[in-house]
Amino acid sequence: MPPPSRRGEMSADTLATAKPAVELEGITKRFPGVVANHDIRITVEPGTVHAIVGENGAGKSTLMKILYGMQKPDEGTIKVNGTEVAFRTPSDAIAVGIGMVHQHFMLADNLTVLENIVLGAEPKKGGMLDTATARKRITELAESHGLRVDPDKLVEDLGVGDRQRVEILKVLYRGARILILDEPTAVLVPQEVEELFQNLRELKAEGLTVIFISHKLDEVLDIADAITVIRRGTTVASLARNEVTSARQLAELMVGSELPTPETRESTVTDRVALQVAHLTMEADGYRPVPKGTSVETYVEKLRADGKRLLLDDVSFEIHEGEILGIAGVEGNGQSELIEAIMGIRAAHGGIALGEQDISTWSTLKRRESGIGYIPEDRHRQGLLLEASLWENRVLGHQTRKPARNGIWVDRRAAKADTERIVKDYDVRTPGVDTLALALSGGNQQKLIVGREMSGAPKFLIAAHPTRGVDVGAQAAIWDHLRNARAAGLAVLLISADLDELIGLSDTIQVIYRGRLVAALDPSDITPERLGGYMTGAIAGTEET
Amino acid sequence: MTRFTKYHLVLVGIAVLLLLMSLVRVASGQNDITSSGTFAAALLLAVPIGLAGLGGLWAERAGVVNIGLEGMMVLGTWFAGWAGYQWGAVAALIAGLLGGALGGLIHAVATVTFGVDHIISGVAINLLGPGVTRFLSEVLYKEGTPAADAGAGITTSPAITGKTWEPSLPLLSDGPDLLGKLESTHWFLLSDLAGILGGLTRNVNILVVLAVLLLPLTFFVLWRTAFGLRLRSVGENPWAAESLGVNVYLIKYIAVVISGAFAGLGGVFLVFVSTKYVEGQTAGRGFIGLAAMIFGNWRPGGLAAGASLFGYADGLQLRSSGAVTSFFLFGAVLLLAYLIIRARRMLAPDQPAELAARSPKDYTLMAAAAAGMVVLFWLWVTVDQLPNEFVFITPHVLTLLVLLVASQRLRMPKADGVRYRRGEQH
Amino acid sequence: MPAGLNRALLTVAGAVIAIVLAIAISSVAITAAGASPLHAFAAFFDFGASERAQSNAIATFLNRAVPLFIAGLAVAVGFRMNLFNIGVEGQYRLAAICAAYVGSTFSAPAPIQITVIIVVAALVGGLYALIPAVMKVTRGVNEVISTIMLNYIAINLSSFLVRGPFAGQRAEGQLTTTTPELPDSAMFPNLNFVFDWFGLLPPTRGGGVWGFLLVAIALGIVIWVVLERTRFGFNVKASGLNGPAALASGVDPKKMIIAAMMLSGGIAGLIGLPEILGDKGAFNSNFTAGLGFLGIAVALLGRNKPVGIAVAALLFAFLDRAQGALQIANVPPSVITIIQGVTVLLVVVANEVTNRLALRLEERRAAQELGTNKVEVAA
Amino acid sequence: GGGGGSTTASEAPTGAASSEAPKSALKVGLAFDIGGRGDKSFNDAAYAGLEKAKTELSAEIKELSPAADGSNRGDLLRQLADAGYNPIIGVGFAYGEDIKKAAEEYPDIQFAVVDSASNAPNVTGLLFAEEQGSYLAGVAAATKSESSHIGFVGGVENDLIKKFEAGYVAGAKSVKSDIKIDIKYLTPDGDFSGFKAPDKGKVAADKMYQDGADIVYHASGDSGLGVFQAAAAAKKKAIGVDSDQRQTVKETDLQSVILTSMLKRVDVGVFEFIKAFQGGAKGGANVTYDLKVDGVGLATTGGEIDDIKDKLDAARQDIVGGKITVPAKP
Ligand SMILES: Nc1ncnc2c1ncn2[C@@H]1O[C@H](COP(=O)(O)OP(=O)(O)OP(=O)(O)O)[C@@H](O)[C@H]1O
Ligand SMILES: Nc1ncnc2c1ncn2[C@@H]1O[C@H](COP(=O)(O)OP(=O)(O)OP(=O)(O)O)[C@@H](O)[C@H]1O
Ligand SMILES: [Mg+2]
Ligand SMILES: [Mg+2]
Repeated sequence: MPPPSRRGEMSADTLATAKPAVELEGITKRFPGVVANHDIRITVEPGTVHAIVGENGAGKSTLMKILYGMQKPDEGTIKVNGTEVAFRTPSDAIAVGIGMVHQHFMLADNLTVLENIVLGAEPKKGGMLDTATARKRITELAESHGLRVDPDKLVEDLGVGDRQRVEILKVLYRGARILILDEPTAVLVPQEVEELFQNLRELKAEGLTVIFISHKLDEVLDIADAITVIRRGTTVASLARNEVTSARQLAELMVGSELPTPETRESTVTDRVALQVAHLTMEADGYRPVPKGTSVETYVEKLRADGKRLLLDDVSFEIHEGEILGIAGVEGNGQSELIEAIMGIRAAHGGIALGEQDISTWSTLKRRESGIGYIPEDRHRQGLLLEASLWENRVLGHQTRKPARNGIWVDRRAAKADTERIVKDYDVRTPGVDTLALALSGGNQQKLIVGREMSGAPKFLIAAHPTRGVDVGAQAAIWDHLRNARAAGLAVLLISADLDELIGLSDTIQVIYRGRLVAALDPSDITPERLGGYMTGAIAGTEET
Repeated sequence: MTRFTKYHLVLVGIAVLLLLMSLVRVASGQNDITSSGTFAAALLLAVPIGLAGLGGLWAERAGVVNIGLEGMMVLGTWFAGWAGYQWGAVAALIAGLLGGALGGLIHAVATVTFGVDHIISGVAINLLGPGVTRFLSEVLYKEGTPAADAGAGITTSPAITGKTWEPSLPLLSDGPDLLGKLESTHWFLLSDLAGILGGLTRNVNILVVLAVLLLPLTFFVLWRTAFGLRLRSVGENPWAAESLGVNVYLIKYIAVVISGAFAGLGGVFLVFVSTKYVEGQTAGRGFIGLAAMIFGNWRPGGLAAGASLFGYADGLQLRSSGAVTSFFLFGAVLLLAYLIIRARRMLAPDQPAELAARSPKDYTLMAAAAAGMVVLFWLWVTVDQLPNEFVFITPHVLTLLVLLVASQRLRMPKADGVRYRRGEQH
Repeated sequence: MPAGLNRALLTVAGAVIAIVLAIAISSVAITAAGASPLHAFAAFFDFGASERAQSNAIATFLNRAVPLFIAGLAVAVGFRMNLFNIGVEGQYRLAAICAAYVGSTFSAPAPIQITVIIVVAALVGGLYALIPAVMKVTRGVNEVISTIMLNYIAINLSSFLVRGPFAGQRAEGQLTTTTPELPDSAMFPNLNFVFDWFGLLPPTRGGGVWGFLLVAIALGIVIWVVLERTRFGFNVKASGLNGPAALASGVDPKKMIIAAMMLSGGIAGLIGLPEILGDKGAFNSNFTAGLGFLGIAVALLGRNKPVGIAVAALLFAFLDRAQGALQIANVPPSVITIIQGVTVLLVVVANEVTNRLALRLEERRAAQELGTNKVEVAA
Repeated sequence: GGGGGSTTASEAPTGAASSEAPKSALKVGLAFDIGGRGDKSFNDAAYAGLEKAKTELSAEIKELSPAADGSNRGDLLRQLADAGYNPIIGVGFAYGEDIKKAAEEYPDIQFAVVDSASNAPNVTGLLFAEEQGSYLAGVAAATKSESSHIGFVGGVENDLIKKFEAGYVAGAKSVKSDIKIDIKYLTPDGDFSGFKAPDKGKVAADKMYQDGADIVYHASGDSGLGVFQAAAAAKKKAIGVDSDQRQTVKETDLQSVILTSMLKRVDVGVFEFIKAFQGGAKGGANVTYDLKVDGVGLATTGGEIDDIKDKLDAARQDIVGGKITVPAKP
């Protein structure tokens, strides 16, 4: 059993004399070919929120994994509450009161919330799992920290916000006094972020220490008491909150150069419709074809009347040539379904027209061939063959088109040549086109995908989170490519959780909420906060564009 | 709430099944459909499959696919025979368990430590199991060895010594044998019930009792204890488990070794039935056990149902080729029931919208069901003896048919078959 | 492509270490059996004292490798896209009996006769493999289970066919059940003339070295080309490496499952033909069973690549050939199965280790080569 | 005889191995069927004959077992031939085709095949009249049966085992024409697991005993164990096969249920063939081991059929005398 949390014991007056909660001294960690961390020094004062910022691959997650006992440092010492520690496994870290919420959810979908929380620290009674005690304790914790969850729900039925709460409860349940949060806000909307920060402030007030990692610098400035900047694996600056004047200053420390921002330029929207989506509807419990002689509308009416859950509910919009349509929404409100329906990966009712052509019955292949490009939301899942070479990844999705295709053959030479072009034009940092995709960093992988999807002059591009987890340099490059293509007449459906990106790039923004388009907004006069209001359903109605 | 209704659904399902079986028995006059003998045989044939399936369940709940069950079972049979003839039944049990566990250990080393593809490692073990045991027989049982004098040959061990206990239910299936009496009256439903109960309770080998008890025990351990939670979490998301300090490797090792031990136990059971090791006596049961487990949706109860179905069909075909033709009638009745349900739903007056929403696919489906029903009925009326080859495949065909109907509801552990390495996230 | 060469070298090194280890482990077993490992390994290389015996041994060796190779290919096509066709066993048996029967019903010039038989075999195998494919695509039935079940069904079905509808006349006093004798035009010409080239005595065995070897080699090349060079092969690879990505790239997984399964089954259909067309001249109850399962091991050993499968098939055949030689040397012949099993296990372990090593090297190389770049960017 | 290894059409002289061997030595090679030596049944019986030849005829012997899939039967024959063995014996009908080819390739070597007919000038077919022995088993069963209901369990449904069935049924019907005979095979032809499935044998026999049969005859290899167990459980009788199972089965409780066993003297066949070969006999013909030469028969261990000896002898006489022809097919 973990020690029960001693809430409120460490009050503000003990703070001054307390030893640092965490001291990292000269941490170095090498991976084959990469020095992820080099001589890192960080001191975290107890009862504070300490932010760590740095561009992608700077080594933040690695450092935190070291602190959490998941990886062993090659050099350096770790002190927790003044005593030196050497962790072999996370259990050692948990034992001294460290808890970590990982960058990616660490939850078992098919287990209940309760099971996920108690896992590894199970209360037992007579050899059995003591669920009653566990449930009681979880409810207590949840109430005292404002983290509402139903302990008996399956995790797979939860939304992202709930999952994040479960993750934090997991840590609190173990009585952690030092919390590591690795990019906890990446998937949250502003309201949820605010809620999370409220929780964090509460925890801080109870004397807990929080180490917080984020790419979103304004959030960092909002919550942090101290900030450490990491660049290329080393600490370049350690500042108190009041030493930082602006996000821009932090960003420059991070990248060592000017910070780009997505800014809309003059509109290039034409009056030629590139893509039209009409009454797109998707059932939750599996697709059934509409019976002959029934119109889609009446069928959908019936589905609604029957109380069937709809993942997409009568979604209609148009995108013109030269237009970027941004879709804002909290994850899990139908964005994935929408793009997969447009790509023909999942069946849906309703019409999809590319230019003049009705493509709703076409296969994914035919849709791609007729000029739809697709930057998937999860590049490792849908975008890449990690264990194949770059040029083979170039062929992916273009198997039936020049230059990759030559009759029934794959044209290896042409594919390689064209991959060279992408590597050059999109600044993909790679030793060569025969390198395996997994050897590239995330940002470079993404640039390759963008380059691939832009080849063959697509008429319409789906760009789902095109810069997620990509560092600022690569981000700016990708934005530039999107803008240039837009200027050349490309229609883009942009889905992004980064509201600045969405507002900055889009010509129009539609908000998706529970599978419906609930608002059409003008990006030129909307703030992320208002947008968040629409996304969470807090504000209803449509603004004029 | 959902548990509750599911539980009731199962009960109702069993009741309907019993009723149908009884109906078919009366209509066809094939008493073996529900005779105690058939059920005793079904139990005998289902137990090794069930044990292999349990082995599969333990491994796959921890995320390791175990297609090597067959090879582990073979190891179990050999070691049981080898120890059994020298030191008796208990030694046979222990040695068989250990033999299977050894196979599991090899699988664990390959898949967990070295990250070899699970199917591949399993195939290699299936190759190794028979090879090693044959080799051992060639060395230890060859002419002139003490074992050979005790009756061993290269393909068989000497008979195991000592008797196993075969208890019956007092009164009901023993002594006055009330169930047996009831069964022999051939009353509708009552005799069927008596036959089934009698078959399952008369002269039951103690190992059968043990094997059957292992089902609830498995459920208890996996779903009610902390260890079980860790084991399942490892099969669902080992990275999450790792991050909470669960020793994923250790758990996988334990699970796969236990898996092998269960498969070995299945082998022991076969040895107990034949009183000695006989080369090739596993006859693919490891694979069938795996099928039963998938059939059972990676749950002990479902697995028991899968193994029972297979054991029942096999027992029935072994006892009575004629009774197998009753499956035609059975199928016809099922299709009829399906048709009635569909038709009623269609003709329900308060559902005009549903009427409009009927697709041609529905009609084709119903037409096919009707045609199938007619064909099956016709087959039942005209065929009174199938060629033996068609009788032999009854269990396999039934398994396929059930899978065709039920496969889409199956849900395997999420990280099943995934190669997990400490510190490397997906 | 030095990276590729590196990987190949690593792979070979891994395989060699694995085989050496396998030999060491089996040596222990042989010693435990009271025999001398040296004698045992000498027996593997003892192709007989007389020239005739040696020719025979070579023929046995090659003739064993041919069906193993085809079986390995059949399995590998499925494995390449994570389709576990365990049903090769049933597919080839059913295909063999149908082809043998159809071939016996007519008589045509040899090329036509043989082509028809091959086509029938491939068709039957492919169609039988279509069953699990359709079950998987339409109802989501796990192909491992369905193919295992279909194996049993195929065994019974072929037994029914050979005793019933496809039964042929059998010589007086012979108890093997068999299909009708194939006409001479169906017998595949043997390759014994090759022995003349080397000044060796031709083997006596049945038809000598089966001419089907040439078909197998051609098949291997075709499969290599299909898998490595065509769009279909690319789609297979993509589906195997990352199913969702393949789907998003326009590969229809259902079509791929059906195509790969039918291709796998079609190749499986040919497994029995070398024996039937080269030696037996009919399908009978002595037909060699179990090649489908061995094919799995061969494919795994060969890393699902035609060249590797060829090497693996030759290795297995080499070991299998020594059945008699080992017994003559008083070594338990089951040593062969042990060596085979241990080799498969160790080679896959070695594959895993070397593969990881190679990827690590690749990453390091990429990082090193980028190292210079990074400085520029920072500047 | 002797001096094997000479070749077929080609002009080459004898192989090195055989020319080294002393001319007079009798080198006998034997290739087993799947299962190989130590199967306590058919193959072991053949080996017993071979061993007898070793002691009594001072033959040098070599016996080989095929691979588990039986793919190398022909190869074993050739290896023996190449190593200078002559004569060479294939055990089991599966050798029929292979021995024919080998015999054509090695015309100077004498071959014999158990359970299959001669199909070349230098091949001797060692045939056994299993149907005759089984006829007697049928007579014994029908006579001893009190319920007029008996059974037969066959391991694999192939033509060899069907000979047993045919003789058994004919024998039983000759005693009681209306006798009820349950017949069950465990696996189809080509699936040899039916010889290795005691549990299936038990289930099949259980059913027969439950339905009222009181004697079950099995021709199912190791699966017969299950039949004996079922008999013991039902306190009824069973008839063994091939060897005298009352002696070879070691469990005492099972021994007592074995009424008798249908003997198939493969050992005699093998030994007699080697002896004849030594005497200069040539092949090309079949030798049938039937009741007349005691190649088949019933075991009397336990004395359970002593009381019906007269009846059995009469039946035997009728068959030997040709008064009864036992069908070889059901
Ligand atoms: N297990 C590993 N093996 C090899 N290299 C690794 C491993 N984990 C991380 N790296 C490397 O270490 C560097 C630091 O990675 P890390 O994940 O710590 O970055 P990060 O700052 O968290 O980035 P992000 O903002 O994208 O999360 C990366 O360049 C990556 O290539
Ligand atoms: N476990 C690992 N083993 C080997 N290399 C790794 C590992 N984790 C990360 N890397 C390497 O690190 C680099 C980038 O790591 P990182 O995790 O930041 O990728 P990413 O795509 O940005 O991730 P995310 O999408 O989670 O932000 C890649 O080159 C990848 O190969
Ligand atoms: Mg990170
Ligand atoms: Mg990252």
